[in-house]
Amino acid sequence: MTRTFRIAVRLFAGHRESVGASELEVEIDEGSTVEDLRSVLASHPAIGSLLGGAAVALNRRYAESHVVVSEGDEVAIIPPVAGG
Amino acid sequence: MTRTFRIAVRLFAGHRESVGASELEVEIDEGSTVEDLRSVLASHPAIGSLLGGAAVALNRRYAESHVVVSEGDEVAIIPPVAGG
Amino acid sequence: MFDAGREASHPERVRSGVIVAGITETELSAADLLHDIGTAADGAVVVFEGRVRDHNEGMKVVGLHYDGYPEMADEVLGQIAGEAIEKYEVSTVGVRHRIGNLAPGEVSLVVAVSAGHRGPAYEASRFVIEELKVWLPIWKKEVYADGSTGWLEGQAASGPAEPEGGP
Amino acid sequence: MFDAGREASHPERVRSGVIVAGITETELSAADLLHDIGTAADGAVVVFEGRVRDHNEGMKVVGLHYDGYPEMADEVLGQIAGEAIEKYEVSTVGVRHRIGNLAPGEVSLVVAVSAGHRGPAYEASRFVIEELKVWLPIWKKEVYADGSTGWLEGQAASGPAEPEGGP
Repeated sequence: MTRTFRIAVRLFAGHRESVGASELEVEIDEGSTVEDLRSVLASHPAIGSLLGGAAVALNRRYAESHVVVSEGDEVAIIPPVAGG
Repeated sequence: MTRTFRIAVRLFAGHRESVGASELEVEIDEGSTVEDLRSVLASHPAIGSLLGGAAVALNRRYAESHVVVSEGDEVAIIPPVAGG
Repeated sequence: MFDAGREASHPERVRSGVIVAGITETELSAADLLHDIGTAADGAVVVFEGRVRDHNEGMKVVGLHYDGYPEMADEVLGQIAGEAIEKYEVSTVGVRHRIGNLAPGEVSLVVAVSAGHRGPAYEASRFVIEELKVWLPIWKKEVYADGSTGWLEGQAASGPAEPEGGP
Repeated sequence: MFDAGREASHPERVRSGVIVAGITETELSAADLLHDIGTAADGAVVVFEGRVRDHNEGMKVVGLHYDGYPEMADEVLGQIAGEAIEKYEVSTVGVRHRIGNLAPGEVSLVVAVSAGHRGPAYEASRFVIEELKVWLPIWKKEVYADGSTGWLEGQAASGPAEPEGGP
């Protein structure tokens, strides 16, 4: 049986308001990639519909979909940015 | 006989140093144009060789060669500029 | 905590020439960076100030709330500033973005660049702003006169621009 | 006498949006213009500072002497500032050039532009500088470490650019 772990996903801006929390804890399989994490999040009632256009950051850097998420990583969902 | 008048010509930068004065008085015919004034200045020992590349200003504006110089005009020779 | 500048807690990230790069929650002004920007060899300094406008798309704006991911934003600003120095061969760059609640007229962003000559200074300044518009994890919500609010449409930072995952 | 700004002695020359345009013999800093530049509708301010470099073409420079034709320079700067506003539809412009003796690191030129958005602000700022490099009746002489001096090669302003004889 695949080992799983829980990981906190940081949320910002409209995502934080929709979910009503600044982070979300999800359980993923060991060896999961960023893409796998997105699939898990897609089924979440509050955040699922908001993932289009959002990026994923691992340890404060934008992460491509094939990158593996490790236990203890700092994970964040980055909505389309609007600084300046 | 054509009436003439004397007019002061302001000098700047290297021109002022070459001539050793901040203005030069020249006598020109009434009805003279900027081009005529340049011809008169061309025969001046100190400034004559420096006129290439220089512009003429009448009353604080760049003046084209066909413009007539009137008595009392503020006349200046503008060497190639180097501000900034 | 929010400053990746000279007194940064991660000095290994601070590239030569980046005088400051980070997020702040306190008041900003371009004047803050003018003193430190530039070297004796620099003839040109370009400073950009982004200010909160009192309207947007016909709506009167009474305030702006900037949300941010400060730890990542500090990293991203440091990377963009370093990249500007390498790409345009300018000598110093400083960039700060404010988060929190801002009133119209207040400064949200300051970018300062110095170089020997004006061409690279202008280009690098513009580069920093265009890059942070794409990569900086900051979001803004407008507050209107009637009390309603709205998050502004952002730009999708959909993946790393280069192999090392930078902005 | 040297300022064609708000308190100018020739108010007919001051176009709407030109906050200051003229020559000065006293110290300059971009910070001087930051307070007055911009309106509540402006989201972008670009400020350029020209500084005296400590070297030029391999020679160590210990000072710079700027000569000028102040009365005409005031007119030219006012015209360029007004033209920038019309051409780029920016809202405010300020420009000041210092003359006299300057030490390395001192500021010779400040240009400030504000606009609703950054694109026009950058373009108008660059326009002001490129125009004054061609039209402004100011000249500079470098003073070298050995006491020798040299006027810098200028750009020939060989005639009016447009019918009304403007810059």
